[in-house]
Amino acid sequence: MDLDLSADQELFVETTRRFLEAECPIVEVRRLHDAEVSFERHYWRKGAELGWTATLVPEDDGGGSVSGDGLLDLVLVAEEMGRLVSPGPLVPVNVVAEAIVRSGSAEQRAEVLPGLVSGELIATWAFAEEDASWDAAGVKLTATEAGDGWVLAGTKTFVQDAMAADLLLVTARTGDGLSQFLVPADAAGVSITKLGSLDFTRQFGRVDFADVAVPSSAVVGVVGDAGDDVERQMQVALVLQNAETVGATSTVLDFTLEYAKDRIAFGRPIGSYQALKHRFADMRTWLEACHGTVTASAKAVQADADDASELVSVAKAYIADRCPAIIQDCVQLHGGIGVTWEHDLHLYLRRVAQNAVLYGSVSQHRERVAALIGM
Amino acid sequence: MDLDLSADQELFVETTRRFLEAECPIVEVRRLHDAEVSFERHYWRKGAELGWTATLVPEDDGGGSVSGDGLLDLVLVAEEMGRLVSPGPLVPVNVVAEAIVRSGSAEQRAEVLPGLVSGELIATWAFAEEDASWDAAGVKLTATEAGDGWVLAGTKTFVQDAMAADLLLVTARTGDGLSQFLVPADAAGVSITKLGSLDFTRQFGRVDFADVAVPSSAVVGVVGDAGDDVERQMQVALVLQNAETVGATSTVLDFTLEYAKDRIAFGRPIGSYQALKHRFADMRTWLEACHGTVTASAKAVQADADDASELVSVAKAYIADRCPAIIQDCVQLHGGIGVTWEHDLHLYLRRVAQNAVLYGSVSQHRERVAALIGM
Amino acid sequence: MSTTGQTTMESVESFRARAAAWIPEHLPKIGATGNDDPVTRRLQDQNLDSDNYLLRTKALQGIIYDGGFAGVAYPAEYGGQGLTAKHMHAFNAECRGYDLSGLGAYGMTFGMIGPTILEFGTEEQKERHIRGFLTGENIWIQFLSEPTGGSDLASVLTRADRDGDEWVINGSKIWTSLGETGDYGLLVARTNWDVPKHSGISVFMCPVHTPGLEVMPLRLVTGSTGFCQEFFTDVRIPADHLLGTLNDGWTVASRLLVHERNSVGGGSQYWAQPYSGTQGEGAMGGEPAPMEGRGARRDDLVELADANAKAKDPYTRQLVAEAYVAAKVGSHLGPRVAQGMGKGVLPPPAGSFLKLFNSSNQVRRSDISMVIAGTPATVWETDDRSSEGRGLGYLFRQAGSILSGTSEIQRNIISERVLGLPREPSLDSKVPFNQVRHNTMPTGTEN
Amino acid sequence: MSTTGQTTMESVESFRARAAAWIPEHLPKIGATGNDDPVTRRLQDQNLDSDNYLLRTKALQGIIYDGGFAGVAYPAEYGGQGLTAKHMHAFNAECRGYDLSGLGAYGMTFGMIGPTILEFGTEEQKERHIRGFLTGENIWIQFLSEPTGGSDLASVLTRADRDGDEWVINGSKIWTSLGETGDYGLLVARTNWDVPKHSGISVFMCPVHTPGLEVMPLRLVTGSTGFCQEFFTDVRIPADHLLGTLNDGWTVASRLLVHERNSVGGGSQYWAQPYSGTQGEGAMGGEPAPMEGRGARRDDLVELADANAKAKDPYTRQLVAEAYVAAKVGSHLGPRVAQGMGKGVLPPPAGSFLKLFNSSNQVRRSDISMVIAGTPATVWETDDRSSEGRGLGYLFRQAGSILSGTSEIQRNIISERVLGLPREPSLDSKVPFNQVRHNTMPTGTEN
Repeated sequence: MDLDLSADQELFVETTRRFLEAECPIVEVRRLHDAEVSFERHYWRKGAELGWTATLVPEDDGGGSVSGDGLLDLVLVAEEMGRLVSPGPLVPVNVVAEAIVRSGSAEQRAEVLPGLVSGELIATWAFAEEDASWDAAGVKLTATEAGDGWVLAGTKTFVQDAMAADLLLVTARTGDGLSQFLVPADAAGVSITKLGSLDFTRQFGRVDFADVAVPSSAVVGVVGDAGDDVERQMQVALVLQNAETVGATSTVLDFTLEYAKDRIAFGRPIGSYQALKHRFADMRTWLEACHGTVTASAKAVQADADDASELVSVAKAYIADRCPAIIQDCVQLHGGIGVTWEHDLHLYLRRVAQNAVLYGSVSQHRERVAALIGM
Repeated sequence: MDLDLSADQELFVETTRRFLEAECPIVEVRRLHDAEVSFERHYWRKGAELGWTATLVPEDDGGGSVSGDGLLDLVLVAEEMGRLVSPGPLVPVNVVAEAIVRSGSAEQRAEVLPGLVSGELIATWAFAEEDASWDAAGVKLTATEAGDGWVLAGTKTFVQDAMAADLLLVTARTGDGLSQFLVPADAAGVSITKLGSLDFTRQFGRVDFADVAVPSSAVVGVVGDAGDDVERQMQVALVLQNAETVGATSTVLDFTLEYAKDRIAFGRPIGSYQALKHRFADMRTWLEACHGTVTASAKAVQADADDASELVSVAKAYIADRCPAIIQDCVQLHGGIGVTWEHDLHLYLRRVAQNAVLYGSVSQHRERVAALIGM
Repeated sequence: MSTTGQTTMESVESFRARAAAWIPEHLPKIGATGNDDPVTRRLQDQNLDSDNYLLRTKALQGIIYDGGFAGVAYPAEYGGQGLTAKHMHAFNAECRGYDLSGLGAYGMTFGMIGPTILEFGTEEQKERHIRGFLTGENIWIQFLSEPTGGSDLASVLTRADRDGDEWVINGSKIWTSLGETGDYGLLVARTNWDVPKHSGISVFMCPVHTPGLEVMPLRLVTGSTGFCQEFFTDVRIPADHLLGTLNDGWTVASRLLVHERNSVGGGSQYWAQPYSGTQGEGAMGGEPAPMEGRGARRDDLVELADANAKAKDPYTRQLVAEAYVAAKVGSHLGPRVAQGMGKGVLPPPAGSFLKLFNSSNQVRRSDISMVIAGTPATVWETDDRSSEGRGLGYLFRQAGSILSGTSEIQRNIISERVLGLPREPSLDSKVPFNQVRHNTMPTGTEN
Repeated sequence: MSTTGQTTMESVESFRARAAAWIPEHLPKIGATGNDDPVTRRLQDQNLDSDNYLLRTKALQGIIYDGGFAGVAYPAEYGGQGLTAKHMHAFNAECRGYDLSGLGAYGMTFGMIGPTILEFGTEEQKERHIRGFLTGENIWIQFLSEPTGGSDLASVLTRADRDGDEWVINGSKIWTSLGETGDYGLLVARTNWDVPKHSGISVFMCPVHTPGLEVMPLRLVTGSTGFCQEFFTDVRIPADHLLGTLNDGWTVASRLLVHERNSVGGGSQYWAQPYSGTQGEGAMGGEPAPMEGRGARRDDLVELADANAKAKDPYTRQLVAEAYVAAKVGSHLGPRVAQGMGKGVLPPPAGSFLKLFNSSNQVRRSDISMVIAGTPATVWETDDRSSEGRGLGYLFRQAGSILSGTSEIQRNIISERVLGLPREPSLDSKVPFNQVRHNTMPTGTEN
């Protein structure tokens, strides 16, 4: 978490934390799993009331943020959601909201934003395809002009909350460039297939577009010139994802530390053994570094700084490398109980391991960094 | 070291060890450095008397080994030389001897082997070139047929003991294939430039061949078909190098362990601190694995087994990864004294770090393994 | 070993010949059907097929016992053959090609518990229980680990209180292999709380199917099971089921652990898994597994790289080769350690090298497979079992470094007992157990 | 701080303006020559050029003292300006563009030893020694580490024995920075051997150029020097050179270490390096270094990859990016830790995060550079200084993880003082030092 919060921001965090602890503790997360429910709509609407969907939307459009730096506020929510492995389409909805705010038409703003902000409407971003490259080159789904509108053909996958979504923001190839379209999930020709997910607090879908016809009003931004929008969406997604991962990892390290102080082996707490102490020291150091890079990258994206792309990939490459490693060592420190279903550790490991690859893996972001630093 | 030695082999090891401890202790190694001498000829001749240059040469040619498995015997010498970071052209001379035994003409055997076995003659293998790829593709030096003989043009580098050598075994490109030539170091057109070396107990040279004319009798093996010979030379070099690295690392771990038992911090030996104990346990485990892979690969090369290439590269990729890491952690465990000139640690680190890249680095041998396992 | 009443021992070769003659008539061939193999037909006629795997396994052991090949190195007076490990390996080698993989269920019984009963059992106990498993009737398991104990096996909280001619057991055990298969369990319980922890432990032979003993499968992070947890509520055991001396159970348990190490390491004279088609690489000792031809089976990671069209990517090649190298080096470490221990160059605790090395390799290999697989290892098409397995395997990545002795314990063992570094100060070994800091037994699982 | 006799303090802006007016007339510009810069010419005329670097540095400090800008936050009564850290940073910022890099030699004096003398010195000691360094006359060093002590700084074996009005010093110190530059050393020695180790230590102010004190450059693995070792043989120091209370020197030394942490971490009010063109990235606190433009300076590893024609190799790209990412993350960790400590969210020992993180990065970066460089990092053309430097740098790879507090000590500090895990049992802190196990002082170096 950023160490330089305003009083308003601290209140914002506190409100979200109290809400999550009361309404969606881990037992509730496990219940959702057993019931094969991704998230409850009323839970999401309440979250929306707390501001989870408003911070990237201007006040004129019904949004607003406590600090004026909407993304920095949202980072606080993401981190709290990580702490309790909370469900809900935080990343998809906010990425779409930000995209509409940035490049949507007046009609789109009016039609979509109020619903997203209120939590009534769920939208998600359909970007990646089967090759999971998470980059522009991986976009093969085509949009072809036809009469007054466009026809989309192809397949998107790894789409978070595709089944729950009312609207899909679809990134498509139009010739050499990219274009984006807002497509109702129930449009003719759209079919959604549920996928398996390591993180069972989330659901994902494959979305097939069998010559789906959309009107020209569905275009978001400029046809053939959506590259910057896509980059921006990726940055927002990554900042939130990284914050969530660090929140989750921080919680795991905290409770593992408590466990090490309490758990006795050979007459003394396991946390008194130097080999373990030193591993805790390393992990604590890495975690502080994770916090630092989340904050630095979030500020860069908030400010639309020149080095935002680089800092976001730096953060992802570091966090997605260290955080799963930290949680796995926490499993090791727990011993046998750490590999049982009963213990909550695996819920965090599932979340963090999945975040590690969604929107690009460590190696994919290292590759991005290499390109950005002139290799 | 192989755990299954015959009594003769044990005597052989013991003789070499006693000789090295008496004639070339570490103070002598340091003296050679100060005097800028790579090795003393009389030392090498004595080593030859002990059998260091004879084991790969058949008895009919004046050689012989204690066990009948010459390479396995030589591995024992290499490991002992590692233990005292001993100087001398063990790898170059034996690689050339083995090449002549394998593919040399009767004249070459008669002219070269007695001198190599007696230690009077020094030969070395000129293989790598500026790109340091350590593979056939990296051989750019050309041999062109001219009249009754051949003309060599190009540059070899990283040639161990080039300055001390009387004879060079040169791997050259002849069209699509490789060919090898025995070239006197003082042949017209050969010029040798001394290079800097991290391991100052060794000297290396760059060897420029400015249209060096050699007779056809200089050809070793079949023109254009030296690929298998080169592979075999590489295997022999790697087996000896790996054994030496493991011997050196084993010594460092031993004396570091003794240091940890003796050195007091906060009223108790530093070896009583669990964080250090656990690192020692890991290192000891890796070292045992290093011994195992040296033995397995040496036996495969000795037997000319189908998987000899693979096992040699497996051994190199593992040993050159783990052994430098072990020695560096031993530096850390020594604390400040470990980064001083006065302490012997750096002599071992220099040797092992250099071995890690000569005849191919970890990543080069991983690449070789990948190709061999069907990638 | 005393072989009272025997004449000179049968030679290995003679024994091998007898086995070779007997086996085809009595054991089922791998892949055989009832149509082409009379043994298989006989088993099918008794409904002893894969649907009744446990019964089939027990029946097979019974057939081997009846044939005079069970417990080759066990004393003849308790039903064994009174021969040697060499004879056992000869028999096992002759079993190549026969489907005996189910007999693995007897590994713990023959290799660990049997030898412990031989060492500590009364004559009556040996008479009854050794034969009881040689015939195939009883499979034994261990009630050893406790939820509160972790690596500290001697901090036993499960209690045995004497009541007349019985012991009354209360407490819980966990990480029990074959918990749902076992007939008898070797149970470690505390019988004296007023003495230091190692001095108040006793070992009991506890029937598994007995009132008050609840065996529950343990659900793992992967969602599957594989171990059990047991709850003992006023379980009553006859007094004569004590194994060894009262309150000296740590001695018994320590020997049990030695037999475990020998058995797992391939150095047991009492047990080696008969060769079977499903046996993996890297088994130590016994008959060496046949050298696999080059390229006979491709590394899983090569397949994965191929499937992801990354086989020519230099980074992927480095990762795959790294994992392959580690596995190959590991396959040479096993024989080396066995040889070193055999020659006395390495002390027995060097067995910990193997556990530590191989479990670390597993961890790294899992990571590498995740790197190569990328997104589909965490979000998969529902029919893509391979991706799902990879993701779940990653969750279970540490299991090999935790179960049967954590890597931390292996590192303690190596540093103290192989390298001779000072032992960790023990705060609890000289103090009465009821005055020692220990964890408290939970009242039940939180399920 | 008392500022007796002063009227209201000068504002930072007024001070800055005075500095801005004074500096160009009195300090040498970076890269200037005697032809274009009168200050540079004046220094050259006095032979104060790079051949006389130490004299030049002392002269520059003298000029700053004479100008009324030395020891900005030091009390006026001892020769300082009696102002604040803000004033100091303002002066330093105005020095941008001027060649004051040599003043780094005063860092330890101003930032660590001066504050310690201020805290523990007698009035007479402060009068004499504070002004003594503010004028540039004396550079101070620390005689702290011992060859036998390592991380255990309190296990001092260098002895001080009272003889009349003098103390007689015998022993050895090591890892002394600026050993050949210093005029005075703050010396930690044992004055009582019959009490626990922390209770028998005293601190002395010891002239470096004094009979019996031999300063020898310490040769490092790279072949170069950079630290010294000292041998004390019956060195005699006047009794009034004791700093603080006799036998309470551990208190003094502990404060010295706190000042060291503050100073290195950029949080000292007494010292910050004036900005100079040679200053690296990553300095904490003080005036922030200017944000480097993207691509302004390429990562060394990118250059190396280019030079080796590996910039397009996917494996190399992964490695370079890994190192770049770690460095970039490290550059954000410093400010975060400073902020956390400033806000009290992180305790002062959290400073150890930085040392641990950055020294680990150095290690990994060195490894990566060796992978990319390959063979030429160990065998090089004699004019290829870059390859030679890479190879030698690899030999010295651990130095950052050892010197000024090993990574092991940092991990102890973090685990115990940040995370609150139990402290390592101390076997020697309550026992008279002469009964404690400690290393023995060597009779000399083995050189």
